Amino acid sequence: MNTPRSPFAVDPALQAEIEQFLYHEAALLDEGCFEQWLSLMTPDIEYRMPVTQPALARGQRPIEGTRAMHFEDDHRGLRARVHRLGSKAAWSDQPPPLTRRSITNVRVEPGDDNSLRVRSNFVLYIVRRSAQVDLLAGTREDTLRRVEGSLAIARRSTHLDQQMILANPLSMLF
Amino acid sequence: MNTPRSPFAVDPALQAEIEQFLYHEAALLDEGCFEQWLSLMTPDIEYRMPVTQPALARGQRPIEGTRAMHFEDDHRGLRARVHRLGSKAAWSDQPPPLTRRSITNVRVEPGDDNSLRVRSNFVLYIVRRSAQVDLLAGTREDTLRRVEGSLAIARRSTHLDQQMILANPLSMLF
Amino acid sequence: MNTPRSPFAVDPALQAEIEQFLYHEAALLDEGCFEQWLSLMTPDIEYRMPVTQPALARGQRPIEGTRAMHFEDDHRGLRARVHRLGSKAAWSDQPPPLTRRSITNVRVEPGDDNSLRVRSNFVLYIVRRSAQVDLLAGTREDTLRRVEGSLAIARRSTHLDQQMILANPLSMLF
Amino acid sequence: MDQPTAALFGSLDVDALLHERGTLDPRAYVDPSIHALEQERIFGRSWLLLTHESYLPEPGRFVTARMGEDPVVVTRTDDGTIAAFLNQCRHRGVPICRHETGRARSFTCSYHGWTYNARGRLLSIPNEARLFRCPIDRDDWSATPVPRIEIRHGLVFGCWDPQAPTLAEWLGDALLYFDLAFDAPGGTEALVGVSRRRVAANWKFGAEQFSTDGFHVSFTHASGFAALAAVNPQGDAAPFDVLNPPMTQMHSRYGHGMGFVHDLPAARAQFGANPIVGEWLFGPRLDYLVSKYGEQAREIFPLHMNFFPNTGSLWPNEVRVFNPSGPTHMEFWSWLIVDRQAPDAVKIAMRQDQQRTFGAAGIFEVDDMHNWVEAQRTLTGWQTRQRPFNVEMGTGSAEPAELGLEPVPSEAGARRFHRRWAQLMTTEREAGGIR
Amino acid sequence: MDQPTAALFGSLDVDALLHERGTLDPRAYVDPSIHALEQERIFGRSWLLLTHESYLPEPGRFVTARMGEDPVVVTRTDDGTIAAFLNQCRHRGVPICRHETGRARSFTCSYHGWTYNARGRLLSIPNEARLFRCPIDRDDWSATPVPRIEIRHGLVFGCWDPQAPTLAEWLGDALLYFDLAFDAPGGTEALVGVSRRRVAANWKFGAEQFSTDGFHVSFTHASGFAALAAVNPQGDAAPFDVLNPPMTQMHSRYGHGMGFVHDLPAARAQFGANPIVGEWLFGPRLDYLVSKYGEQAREIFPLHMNFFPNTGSLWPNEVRVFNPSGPTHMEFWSWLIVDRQAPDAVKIAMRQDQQRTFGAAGIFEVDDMHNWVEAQRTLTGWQTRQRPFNVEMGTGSAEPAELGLEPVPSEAGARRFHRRWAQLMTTEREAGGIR
Amino acid sequence: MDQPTAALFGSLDVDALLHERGTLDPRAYVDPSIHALEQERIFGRSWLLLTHESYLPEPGRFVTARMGEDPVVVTRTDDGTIAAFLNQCRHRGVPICRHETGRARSFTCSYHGWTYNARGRLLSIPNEARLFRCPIDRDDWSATPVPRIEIRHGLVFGCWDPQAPTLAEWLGDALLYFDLAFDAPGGTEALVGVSRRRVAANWKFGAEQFSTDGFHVSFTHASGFAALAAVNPQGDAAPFDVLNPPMTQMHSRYGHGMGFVHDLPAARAQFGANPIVGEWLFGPRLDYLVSKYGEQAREIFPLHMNFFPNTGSLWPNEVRVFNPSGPTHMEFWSWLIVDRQAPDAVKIAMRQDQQRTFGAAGIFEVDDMHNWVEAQRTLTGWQTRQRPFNVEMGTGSAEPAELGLEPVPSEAGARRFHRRWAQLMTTEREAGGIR
Ligand code: FES
Ligand code: FES
Ligand code: FES
Ligand SMILES: [Fe+3]
Ligand SMILES: [Fe+3]
Ligand SMILES: [Fe+3]
Repeated sequence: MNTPRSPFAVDPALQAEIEQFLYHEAALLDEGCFEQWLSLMTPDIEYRMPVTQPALARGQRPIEGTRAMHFEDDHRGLRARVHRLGSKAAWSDQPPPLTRRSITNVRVEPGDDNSLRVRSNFVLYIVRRSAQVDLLAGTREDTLRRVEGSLAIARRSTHLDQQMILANPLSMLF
Repeated sequence: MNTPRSPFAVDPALQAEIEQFLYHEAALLDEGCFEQWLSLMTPDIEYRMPVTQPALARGQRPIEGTRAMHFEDDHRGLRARVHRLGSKAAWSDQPPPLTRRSITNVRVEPGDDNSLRVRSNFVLYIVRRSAQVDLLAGTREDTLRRVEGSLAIARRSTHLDQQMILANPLSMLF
Repeated sequence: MNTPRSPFAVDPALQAEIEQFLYHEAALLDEGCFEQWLSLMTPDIEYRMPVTQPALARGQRPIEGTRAMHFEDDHRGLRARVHRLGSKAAWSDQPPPLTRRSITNVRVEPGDDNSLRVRSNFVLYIVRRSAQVDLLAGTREDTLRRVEGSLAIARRSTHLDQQMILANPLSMLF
Repeated sequence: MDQPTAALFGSLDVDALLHERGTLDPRAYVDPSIHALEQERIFGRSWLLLTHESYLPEPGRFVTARMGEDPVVVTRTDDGTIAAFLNQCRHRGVPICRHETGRARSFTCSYHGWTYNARGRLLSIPNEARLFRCPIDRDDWSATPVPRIEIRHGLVFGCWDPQAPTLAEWLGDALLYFDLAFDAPGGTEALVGVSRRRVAANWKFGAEQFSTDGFHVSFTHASGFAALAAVNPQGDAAPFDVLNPPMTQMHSRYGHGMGFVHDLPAARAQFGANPIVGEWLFGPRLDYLVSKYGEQAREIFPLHMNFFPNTGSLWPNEVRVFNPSGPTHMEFWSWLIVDRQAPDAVKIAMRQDQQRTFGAAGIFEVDDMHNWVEAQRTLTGWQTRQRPFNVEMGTGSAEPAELGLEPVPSEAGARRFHRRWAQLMTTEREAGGIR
Repeated sequence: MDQPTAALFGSLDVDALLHERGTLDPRAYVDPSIHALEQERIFGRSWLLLTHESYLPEPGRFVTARMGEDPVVVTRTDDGTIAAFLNQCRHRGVPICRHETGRARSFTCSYHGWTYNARGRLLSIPNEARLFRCPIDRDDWSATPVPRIEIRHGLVFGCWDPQAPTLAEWLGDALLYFDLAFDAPGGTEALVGVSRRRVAANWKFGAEQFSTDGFHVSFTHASGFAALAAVNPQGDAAPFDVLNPPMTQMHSRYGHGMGFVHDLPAARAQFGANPIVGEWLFGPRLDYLVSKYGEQAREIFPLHMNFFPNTGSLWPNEVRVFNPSGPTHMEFWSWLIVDRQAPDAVKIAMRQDQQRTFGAAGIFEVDDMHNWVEAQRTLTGWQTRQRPFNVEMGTGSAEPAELGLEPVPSEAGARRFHRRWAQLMTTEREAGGIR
Repeated sequence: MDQPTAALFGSLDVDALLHERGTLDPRAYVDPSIHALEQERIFGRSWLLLTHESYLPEPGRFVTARMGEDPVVVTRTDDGTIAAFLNQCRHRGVPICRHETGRARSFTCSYHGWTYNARGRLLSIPNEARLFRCPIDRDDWSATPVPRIEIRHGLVFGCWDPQAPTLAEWLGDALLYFDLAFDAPGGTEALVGVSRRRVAANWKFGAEQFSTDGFHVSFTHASGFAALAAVNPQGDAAPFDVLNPPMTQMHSRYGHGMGFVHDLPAARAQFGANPIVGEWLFGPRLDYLVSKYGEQAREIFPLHMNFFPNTGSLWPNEVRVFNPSGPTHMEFWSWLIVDRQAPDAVKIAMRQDQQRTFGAAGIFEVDDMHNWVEAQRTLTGWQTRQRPFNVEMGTGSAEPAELGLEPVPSEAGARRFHRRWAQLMTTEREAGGIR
């Protein structure tokens, strides 16, 4: 079929590169390499997960006001989280849960100058204490930046598809 | 490794384009943009999901006869569903459930003249009433057509991996 | 964006080819084509799944000793499993469960001469007896080899993210 | 009006559950001891829908089915009759039949090979003589049979109670309505594929609504009607005028209920929007019914119904069974049935109409599910179980001693459903067959 | 010390649950009959936190909330007052209000259209006159109202018991502590988005800890403190010296408890590490409190607290409610509240601090969750329910008859929490309002 | 034959559960009150398998284990002995030990830092003197110890009942069979990694089958045998002739049971298909056993067995424990054990053979799981709980007063398993140690 590409045509090399970056990042979290994971963040990282609101009903205006947050970290905030995860006294994570992240539906768009806007979905499977299985899903919007020939995350905003958090304690990174 | 490609070699640009199309489509459903989703269907769309039968045991012949259907819509049928989802009185969907579709294992084959035969799997995570979590999985066989420089769905046949529907009410589009 | 590719850049054609191979393999299992699936294995296949151990706590050394295995098969072992799955008397699989494999996060690296080291995650959805739904996740490390212009699996080592197996009977292939 | 039921069962006073005037204690929908007693007293002696005869076209065919919470095997035996038995090996309880449908003349248990015939009779035990060294009595150790089976218009019913009345007696004065709903020239056939759902609501939410509730339609299904109207400007399946519907509610002292359209033009408007379908329903089909049941067939076009306890139907192409699955869930199975002699185009139109409206993903069905599930979920509270539900609609009008026919919406049918339920719940099983 | 509680409820002897000296039977955390009785005797007559007033800024706004295990709707009515009622239609029990928050002046049930006003009063039934033919009494068939509502410092409380004491009486001698925790110049406002969690532990694990348990901090939260110290060499939020904390534990005979910092320099060190926040808290805010409550406001800086039964708070920017969800789970809702007049920079700093520490993913919160969930999980055993828990810390010291103020860590507050619980559990509801 | 057990427990009549001739009430597999009583009367006083000694090679090593539904910590203490204690802090019930295996000489609770030694004795409470102000008695407030520990051939057993007989007495006349199953020259070692499964079936389905059921093999495992035969034309592990197996069933009045191969050539055919394995088993290993236990060791080659209540094994390389997890589930742990002095090639062959046959994904194992899970699932019905299971196989033959040895398949062992169960279930705990 040699008809011209549609608006959905993308550069397969760029698409594959970004996907590989996200898979690499996910594997670092699944394997507990939190320090290495942190090194993928830019120093000015904005890392957020608002408290999930109910989807709006037809015709309802959103309620005004400042949103509560599950995560709203800068680099220092993430360093604190990573420090804790490395501690023997991080009770909820010693022993660590088994986690497995599947990153799907990756969509890449050029952003400002040096950056890319990347949306992706995730399915996160978590097992604690040998038999407590939880499943989380959601979507993320990242800003990636090319830094010294490699890629780094400058902004991540995660939407978690649970209004009532069931996967407690929520000690995972997203 | 410069050995010749295997029978599994595909055109990466086409593969990426189709994947992007399916991701875009999934996002429209997850974000409640049902009218836009409908605009991706051809006017002669065939949209079907047969009632899932048990997998056949070794040596059993399938039972003959007409299959019952969970979905068997033409464009008019889908318009009715989309119309309902836009109504304030669509009780099961007001407020809307949180949904997240991960589209995986996309396999593209050329079809008749202008069309492509695309198979893909899906994992659909649904949260209703803040804490009723359901998970569905299945596989789809789509016929995509190149229409005015873009892509459209001309046929979708979904196999849902649940004989006993547990994710009720089943008001989602697939 | 024309900046040079990062360390995450890959050959998109190779990446797509390997993904297609894995999707094809998964579909054979989901569709119950076990003999065809077996034909994707090299005669010297090593097929293993160790019993999942708890993730190690900070500062703990792993316990020494030989690991117990859920799977540790050579070609003959897999032939036995496939033979059983084809039997009418394989009670746990007659009728067969509905299964759906989503293969995600595929990462390809060149291996020795003719081979590729491929890591991937999986989400396996299983339905037995119409309403017993189980979900498994994990990661795999495969060695693929180019054989007669096609691809074959020479080694698969699966890590299943469940220390306590909940999806019994565990009669599926991975 | 019937006397109020005052008997106690366990620590539960039926008066506390069901008041004379028409209030209902919500604990009937959640209490585990009520649910347990229902298995014995409702599902242990009522006529229950098992399957459609067309799934068993010849000897050697079988299907598995469910009676309340119990699994059964239903077979066409070699003499052409239908039999059913509990799907449980008498040795250690493994299901005798593992498949949902298929062909078999005997069933061998996967654990130790006990083999049963198509009536559930124990045929053989591997090496019995040498191994058992004691007589294994075939009468004692066969699968528990379903002692009563009846087929009416293709619907196969079973009943665990050997002393139960016949199916026709059980249906009582609702028999004619049953016949007009399910009879057809040449009989009916069921499509392949039972649509099954596990819904988080007590089975009685479904059964009661199908008995009697025509008045939820304009509210619950407003979005569905609007959607159909939007895509079909000529207007198919428009809701009736709620105040003056051309409908009558039938309610029986045996707990059955139905809403039917009582005149032909209204029935044509309701069911015949698609001319292909209308031609069949009001042509050959109606001719057949009139010739068999007389002119009254022109005044009874069933719309929604439930035959006590749990056989529901939406005429003219669906029948379903609301089985309990614990107190808070139901497992419901729905069959699409079409008239065997109808032209193929009619069958296709009916199938397509059904999936769009009352299939698992139907635009009407999903809002019913929503209401039931949300009502049940609300009952996890404590305050929510303290005050009765209101079932008083139409209480003021006179109520007939026997079959009731209400020209306007009323909850008389719901009251009768619950009163019949209470009657069975408070009658001991040993008391012999119930009427 | 109070007399031991000896009454029986059901087959459970409270003496077996709560011994005088300070031991506690673990069955209080798992037994289904205890859990059922709690719904009636604790949640059926205590003052319970519903929401924050800022979510209801004008007439026509509503939120849904939870009282124990019961769903309620909370509204701002047209006269500007707040009302609440059970979120259950009186007809067949479908929720009256489907949304978590929004704008509405009346609520229409999705099943048959019964409509209720913002006070839950039944307004209309579609076609009532013609269909019902019997009077539907508005007093009998309105949604169950929450008969008592009080608002204090923006926190909206409700109580099911018409004879209950006022909220101030209920708080009793802990009232001042409540005021110092929640009062602020210009009032407070809640951020948008309630952080909700279903946690696999009995609600009392949370409520008791928030009442009294300052001594778990150095152990449970060791990794959190180390993490904060690592990224902030100047050291913010360092734990107090466990042996000589500048803290006092308050415990009330009505079951309330609080740990507060009892001197200003220590409070500044604890809460004012971020100078922007410190300037507000110990500047305008403190000035306001001193002017209103006197100099004692300089010696009471609340840190952790629980007002019986289940309103917990971590000052100065969070309030939460530990609702049961069966005996083995709690559903807990947490609101971020900030002083309305505080500068935006303070509000932002407080929000960011909260998510990092005690938000759902907070580095302190996750270890608390861990402890509770693991303690509960362990109680699935049998041996694990045979021997009592130890609640003896500080038993040796004299205990005041009224409000207790302990200068060092002690479990006196926990003992009082459990004794209040036992008092309510063993007092029949009919006995009138409880004190 | 023993007298029928007639005692009542709760409202359950054991006669209704277990009839003399050999029928069994299916409610024994589902009833919550039976399950609760089992925790006290079966698991509260039986010898239970905890772990294999090789996981505790030196002082300071520990594993966590499970006794019935209770979590315990098992340690190698500084004096080299093994100790065990309940994994529950006595303060508020958090597990004392969070890890499944590791090295530790003391265990500190994550909530408030109570610290216990390797015997579970309370060592310290942070700042105890100052904070508690009351003596915390170490005897009263240590972790509940498992008072009885015995090790036999590397298998570590524990028992909660201080008055229980010794392990050897508990095994009684089955002791020799235990020894021949688990003794080995130089002892055994367990592979790293416990294979755990939660299976939706009552634990007794597993325990009873392993005791006695050699006759399911040819049916249940037909596909597994065919698969092995297909890939190994020389035929390994072919099933025995069902009518004339070279096997004897042992059954003990203490509830233990075993099927063993009773002649050497048949044993070689069964276990020695792989010559590497055969050389070891029937060479050095058999020599050792004969020298220790005499010539009878040549006539007892254990195949399947269960030592009451729940220690099952498939000789020669697996041992497992069937722990309850509620009435409808079991949690079962399986260890691979190999003879320490066996050549590496034998160990590898045994490991590979085990995963293929009776590992979690083994081609035999999966069909056993299937049968148990399906039998349990069927018991969610009501009719399915009304009629007894048949346990009559072999009833006709004479039954010995003491140890039974049956040359052909029989359910005498199952009857004895259930009778022992009923004996314990109907004997009060206070009555002293049971025999
Ligand atoms: S359970 Fe059916 S033959 Fe034994
Ligand atoms: S249930 Fe609310 S109107 Fe009928
Ligand atoms: S619970 Fe263990 S120290 Fe408090
Ligand atoms: Fe309806
Ligand atoms: Fe804390
Ligand atoms: Fe077996």
